[in-house]
Amino acid sequence: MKLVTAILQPHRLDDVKSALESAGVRGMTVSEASGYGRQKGHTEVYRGAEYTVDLVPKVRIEVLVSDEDAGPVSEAIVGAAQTGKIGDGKVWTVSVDDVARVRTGEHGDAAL
Amino acid sequence: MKLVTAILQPHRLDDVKSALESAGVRGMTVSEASGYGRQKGHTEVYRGAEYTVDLVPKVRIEVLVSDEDAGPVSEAIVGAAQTGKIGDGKVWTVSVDDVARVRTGEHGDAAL
Amino acid sequence: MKLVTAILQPHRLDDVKSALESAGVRGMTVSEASGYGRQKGHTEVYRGAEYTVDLVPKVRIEVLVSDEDAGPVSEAIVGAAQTGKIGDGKVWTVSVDDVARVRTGEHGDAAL
Amino acid sequence: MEEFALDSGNTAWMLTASSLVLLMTPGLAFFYGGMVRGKSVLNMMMMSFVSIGVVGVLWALYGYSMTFGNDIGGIIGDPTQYFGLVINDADSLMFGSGVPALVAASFQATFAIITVALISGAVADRVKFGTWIVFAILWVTLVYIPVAHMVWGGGLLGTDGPIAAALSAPIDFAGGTVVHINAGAAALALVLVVGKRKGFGTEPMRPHNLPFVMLGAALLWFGWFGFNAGSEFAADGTSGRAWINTTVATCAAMLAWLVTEKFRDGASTSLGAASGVVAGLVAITPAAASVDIYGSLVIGAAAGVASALAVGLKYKFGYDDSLDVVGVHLVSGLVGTVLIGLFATAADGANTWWAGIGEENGGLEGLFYGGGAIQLVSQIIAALVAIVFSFVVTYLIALVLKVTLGWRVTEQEEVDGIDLAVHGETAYEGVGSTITEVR
Amino acid sequence: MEEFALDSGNTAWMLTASSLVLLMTPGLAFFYGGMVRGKSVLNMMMMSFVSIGVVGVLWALYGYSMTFGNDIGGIIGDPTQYFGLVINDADSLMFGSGVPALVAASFQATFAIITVALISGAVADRVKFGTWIVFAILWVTLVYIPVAHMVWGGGLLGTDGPIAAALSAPIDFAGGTVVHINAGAAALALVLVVGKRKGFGTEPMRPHNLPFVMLGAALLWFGWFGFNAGSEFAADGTSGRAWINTTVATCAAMLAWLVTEKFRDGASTSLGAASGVVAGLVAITPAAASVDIYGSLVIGAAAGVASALAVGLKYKFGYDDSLDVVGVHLVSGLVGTVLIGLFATAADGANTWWAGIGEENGGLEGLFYGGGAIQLVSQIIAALVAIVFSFVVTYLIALVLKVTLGWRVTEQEEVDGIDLAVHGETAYEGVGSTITEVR
Amino acid sequence: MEEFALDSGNTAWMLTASSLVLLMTPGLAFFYGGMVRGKSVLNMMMMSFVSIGVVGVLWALYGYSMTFGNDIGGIIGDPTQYFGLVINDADSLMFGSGVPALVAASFQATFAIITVALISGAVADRVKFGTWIVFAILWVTLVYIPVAHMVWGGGLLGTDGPIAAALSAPIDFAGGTVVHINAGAAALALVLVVGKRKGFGTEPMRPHNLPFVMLGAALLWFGWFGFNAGSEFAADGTSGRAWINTTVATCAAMLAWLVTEKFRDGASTSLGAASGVVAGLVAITPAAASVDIYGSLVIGAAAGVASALAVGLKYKFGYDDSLDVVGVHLVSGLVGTVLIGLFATAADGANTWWAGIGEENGGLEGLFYGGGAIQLVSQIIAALVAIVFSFVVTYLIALVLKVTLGWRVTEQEEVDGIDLAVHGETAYEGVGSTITEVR
Ligand SMILES: Nc1ncnc2c1ncn2[C@@H]1O[C@H](COP(=O)(O)OP(=O)(O)O)[C@@H](O)[C@H]1O
Ligand SMILES: Nc1ncnc2c1ncn2[C@@H]1O[C@H](COP(=O)(O)OP(=O)(O)O)[C@@H](O)[C@H]1O
Ligand SMILES: Nc1ncnc2c1ncn2[C@@H]1O[C@H](COP(=O)(O)OP(=O)(O)O)[C@@H](O)[C@H]1O
Repeated sequence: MKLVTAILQPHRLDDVKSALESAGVRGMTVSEASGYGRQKGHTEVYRGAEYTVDLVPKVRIEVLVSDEDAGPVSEAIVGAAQTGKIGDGKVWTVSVDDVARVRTGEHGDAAL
Repeated sequence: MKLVTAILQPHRLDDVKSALESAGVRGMTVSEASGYGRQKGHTEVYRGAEYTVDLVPKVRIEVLVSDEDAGPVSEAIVGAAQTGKIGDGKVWTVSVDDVARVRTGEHGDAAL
Repeated sequence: MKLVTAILQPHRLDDVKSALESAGVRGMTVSEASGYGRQKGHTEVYRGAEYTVDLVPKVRIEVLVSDEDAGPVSEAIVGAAQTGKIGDGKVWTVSVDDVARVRTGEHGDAAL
Repeated sequence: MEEFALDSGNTAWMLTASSLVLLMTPGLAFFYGGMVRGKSVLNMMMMSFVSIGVVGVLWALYGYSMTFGNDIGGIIGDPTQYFGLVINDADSLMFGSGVPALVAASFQATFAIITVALISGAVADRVKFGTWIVFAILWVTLVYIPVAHMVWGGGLLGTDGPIAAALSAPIDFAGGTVVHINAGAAALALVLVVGKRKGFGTEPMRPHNLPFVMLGAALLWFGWFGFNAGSEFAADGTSGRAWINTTVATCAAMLAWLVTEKFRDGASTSLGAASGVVAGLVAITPAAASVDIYGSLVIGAAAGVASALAVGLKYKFGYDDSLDVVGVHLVSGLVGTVLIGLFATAADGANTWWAGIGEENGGLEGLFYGGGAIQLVSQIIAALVAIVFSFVVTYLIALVLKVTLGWRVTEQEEVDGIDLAVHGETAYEGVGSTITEVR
Repeated sequence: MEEFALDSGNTAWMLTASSLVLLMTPGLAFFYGGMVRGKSVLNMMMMSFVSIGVVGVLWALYGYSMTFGNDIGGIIGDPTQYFGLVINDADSLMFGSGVPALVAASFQATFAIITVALISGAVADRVKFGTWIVFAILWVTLVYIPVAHMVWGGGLLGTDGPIAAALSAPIDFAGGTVVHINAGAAALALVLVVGKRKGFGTEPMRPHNLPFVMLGAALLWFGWFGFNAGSEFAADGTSGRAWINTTVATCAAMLAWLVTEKFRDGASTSLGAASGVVAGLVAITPAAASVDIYGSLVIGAAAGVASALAVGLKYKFGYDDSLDVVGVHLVSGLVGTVLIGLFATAADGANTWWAGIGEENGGLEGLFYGGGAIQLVSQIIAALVAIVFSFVVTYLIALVLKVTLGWRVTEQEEVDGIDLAVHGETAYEGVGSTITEVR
Repeated sequence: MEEFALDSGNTAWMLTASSLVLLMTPGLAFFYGGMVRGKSVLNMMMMSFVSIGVVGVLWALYGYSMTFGNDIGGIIGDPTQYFGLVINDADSLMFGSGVPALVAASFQATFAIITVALISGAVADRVKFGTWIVFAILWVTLVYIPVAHMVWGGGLLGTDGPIAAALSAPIDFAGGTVVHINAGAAALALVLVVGKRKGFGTEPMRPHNLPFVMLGAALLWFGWFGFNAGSEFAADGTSGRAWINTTVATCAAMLAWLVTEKFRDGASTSLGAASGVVAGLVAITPAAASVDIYGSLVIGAAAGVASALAVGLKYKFGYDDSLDVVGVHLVSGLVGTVLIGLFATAADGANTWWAGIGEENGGLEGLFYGGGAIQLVSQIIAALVAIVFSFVVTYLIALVLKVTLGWRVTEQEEVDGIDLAVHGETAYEGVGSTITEVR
């Protein structure tokens, strides 16, 4: 099994979710993140003190998939999240030794 | 070494923590997450506009363990987190190349 | 490719960022986390009810790097984050099967 | 010109009332600010704050004079007469109750301020700050002041105007027409010109902080006692009546909104309670001194139901009145203004000191209280005139600003959050700021 | 029946005081709302808001009349006499100070409102909203109104009652018995019927927003000036005394709570400061016009220590009085009510206008001021009667509601958060909402 | 000694004004609390709250007496004369307007309280709570009371003092010198002794909650009506003038700050609006009853620009006046105090009741109003005396506390957050609390 992790622009979340549903993904986990990269941050000034905020808000998506789904799922994410502007984010895949569903204790692909 | 990651119901955190302590785990990292899966979300209405919130609050736990502890630790988590209701979450295990303890610069199992 | 993940003291973030820049890292992802380990938490009392908060605030950094950069990058993080006090955190490395840059669809080292 | 006899009690009340009404605009800033997304709360609040700044100054310079100075054509007052608030007490309308003219002028300042601020809710999240400031200047001058003069300053819609002559004086005790119908009609015109937020109707735009909305509603209610009971310009039985009506109608409206929601959506919400409070306050505003407890209850309940149903209309008709200035202020303002025609009564000391000005009788009993339909007709005519005037002039102002300064920030700025784009700030501390330079 | 002479100054103060006291209930909503978890803040606030809605309407209909109408059996007043607030000034108790009866009735409305809202803190996070509304209706009618009538409306515990005849008139200037002891005893009865929150004593239930708690405490204090100094129904030396006592006792209570915490827990907390403020305000309420600065200081300090110690008792005895209505309002209400018996003094203009009604002497000097123990005994008896009455009737109401409507939401709803379950809302914007349908 | 005739209207206003000013200190707690980081908001607020507690008690015991009792050496009043606020109306200064002496004393209490609290902004995030409490006690006694006595209580800087005799009486209507210059100079002395926060100028220390800052500014403004218009001790034309000036100058200052920011930083911020509001309020405080609308506009605008520029100085000079007590209160306090010398006028009823005490003439017309430069010189001298006195005495107090109790928490505690270290609390609910023990 694989874990596909993606760091994306927050406003693409809905489209990515739809794309994953179409791709047959039944579950995922979402969390907040901040990104640092080519995309520039911004400047804030508070009473004359200038702050450079170089972290930009991102969203992280994690999807556990079977080995054969890993490719299609990450393509689906890239397809749905792409705006072509700097800061669109990354998608990466890691091999997973084992997955368990807490509710049932099932293991392996059955747990996805 | 292995990294055991779990996505769980937030109100199970305390029990899981106790179970891990009993299992001899000395450290872990916790963060907030939102889950999407079989568990249904809910509907909110603000001045006649209906919102479907299909992400539900979850908690993520990450535990670095030695290879031999990976199985028992993930079993301990499943055992302590299980309520039997949909939405109980997932536990998965990934192989880790190396771990370092920042304080000392130690590597490997000694760093856990 | 590798994913270097670090759990650190929040107030070391700036120094680590600078160190990574010096090490040639062009991007990373940051998120909030809470840690549990040797570092003690604290006690809060609200109207006579005593709460033990044993999770301490941490920051998580994730950096995707090429295989050969993994070692130097994790050393750079350890070097910049170290205060020598309990609670400095962990850095670990995981092998990544594939990385894609969402903006361009590039894969592999080119996507970093 | 008689000797001015100061009444310290009435003056004490008017100083208090003025302070209370001034607090309403920051209250509004929270009511509105809590309702927008976290990335635009500061801009929302700033539209209220800067309205205080701009209108406060203009009012002191020419606003009061142009509203309450000698009538020019039934539309405005003489702007030079009291320019810079140089008014002698002996030379002022406000005498009846022994309140210094300067205090009355101060009280009125706060009305002009909040009326401008009310409109801002319609264009949340998307307009240039500079354009808003210019709009505030133009709107208070070309719309608020004329309407206030027409109703309260001796103009066309007042006790000396043609409606009063032909039928009966329209009753607007504390600003149902001047403030709420006016702001609501202007809001409608404005959103038609400014256009929708990016993502309106498709992206989630839920309130980011409902306790702030409730704080805003609470401060508005608190301040509204000054607004309504202060509009008597005295501390007497009539202001007492205005006070209790301001409470009873508001309670009824809150409950009515909650019940409407329960039936329609299955749950009574806190946003509904806060909204119901405001709807009730709006509706009772013109009527506060002219109805008894039963009239209050009906007006409040009707406003609660009407506005609860009206706030959904924007999705149907596709105009993005973001925070429902139309649905709450125009609709409930009309409910109150029209229902006076049914429920007005002078019984029980309810006749207003204000209405008694210029003529001994500033209105008739309502249809349900034996006065026939005349007052009802007066009320409707006055409301319609105000709506048309406000809508048309506002539309023109908005159009001119659209082609000159432009109204909208860029789409990207809307996505990133207008707080950052326009004010260079974010409302709440997050992770990851790094100080780099200090001047 | 003498001619009514309006006093604009006293009326100005009472309009202000009424507005201040009305603000207290939203203030309470923040005080309580900040103390609960983030998933139940809206419900907590809504229990206060809906109390305003329900009680505001009922008070105007029959509440005032049933409290201040002609006495029936020492327990209630005639509900028909002033039904719908049809009161002539010439036919009212409130004359002494030239304040219109309608204004006095308005002022009293705000007391009934907040007393109901106070109780809600005891049952945070877990009760059905509909049941709470029905409870509010029943409780204000069957408990608040009788107790208020007994103390202030000419009933058993007042200046014309048997205690006054046998000993001396119990002193309750602004509602130590009527409001705080009453609400506290009712809260105790209610939690015994409603039961504990899931996880009480084992799961963390810390305040989710302490600045909100402090905001609430600040608004309560501010409003309490209306509550206490307004209870004089005039702007004079006695209301000045009530004002300064309301400050001094509250300062002393805040400091006393902080010191108690420092000794017991090692740190003085902001929650302690806010709680101490409220405890001090509660304790000085009955005594505000009857004690000097030294009496104030002792009453405040005693209340601060007593309530700081009392709030822990719920864990010992296992009743889940979630936000310490018993520990703060019952305990500090008793402290203030009883200590009047030691510190009451008429020196320095401290005698109250209120207490002077109906008899020339509304109370005696306290034990430490040369008046002997009589007043102390009167105070204790009145407090006990109120406690028993309130506890018993509330217990019965609560039981009836338990077997009919039911009190509790489901356990799952408690876990998910009552805001979502009952109001279909969450207080703060988070990630991940998706709009799907718009009506 | 003449008979005291109560004026209920003036008393009503002063009860209201006192309540308004008391609310300012919690308002300040939010203004300051929103500006610090989330990990120190509670401590910031607690410094204000505990100032209320401590100063409230001391004022009632000896503070009022030591300020307004019989003059001792031009520096203080007799502390025993009104100890415990035992004052007869017939024996008090405050008579002119028929307000009970106790009410005037109450009003004054609120001034002493907020002046102490103002200073706390300078030492945000880093001082021991116990040391702050001791400082509050010493400072109010050794600095505030003498300065207030000198200016208002018949001392050196008042209408009977040497400046008044030699030139003209310095004008300080509502506390430009007593409150703002005094607090600002003290803040400067204090930060020099206490030292910088760890990370000052290198680590991000942005406001954690800007809506709280705006809430604070709003409550301050609202309360300031009591502060300024209440300083007339009557509800009359002069308090009306103070009211409108308090609005107009504040509006001008807000706009001026926003414009300054727009030019300098490219964006007008909400923090700037809130700061401008406070700067304007500070500047108009001494002048509120002595200038016309034009004077108000200039004073406000000047203060807005001056303070907007001044807040950056701390980075240049390297003193950590964390929340700009110097930049806002000292600078704008000076602007207002000095500009009186240019703009003071008695025209239009602007002469103050207060200034008329003790001599028939409490000041002269300003330079621009035909009175020559005398008043300007008086103003400057009085301000300088106050600055020197306040700075020197505060410096000594701070030094003594440094070597005895110590001022600073540990560096680690600063990093972890002072809320946790000092109060054992965190402001907002987070993840991961586990209840373990319950007492
Ligand atoms: N090497 C990296 N490791 C982890 N995350 C990265 C890395 N580089 C970029 N990211 C994440 O991807 C986001 C987008 O990267 P950025 O360089 O701004 O644009 P792009 O990917 O379009 O070139 C960043 O905000 C960060 O969250
Ligand atoms: N394929 C997946 N990849 C990542 N996380 C998942 C996946 N499926 C489920 N989850 C996580 O597990 C949680 C529980 O899943 P859900 O399908 O609701 O119930 P269950 O696991 O009991 O069948 C989800 O909320 C989500 O956080
Ligand atoms: N086994 C583990 N798995 C995952 N994270 C861990 C583990 N042990 C420690 N951590 C993380 O590292 C942080 C520091 O660990 P701690 O034991 O407190 O100090 P140190 O690493 O200096 O010995 C913890 O707060 C936690 O976030």
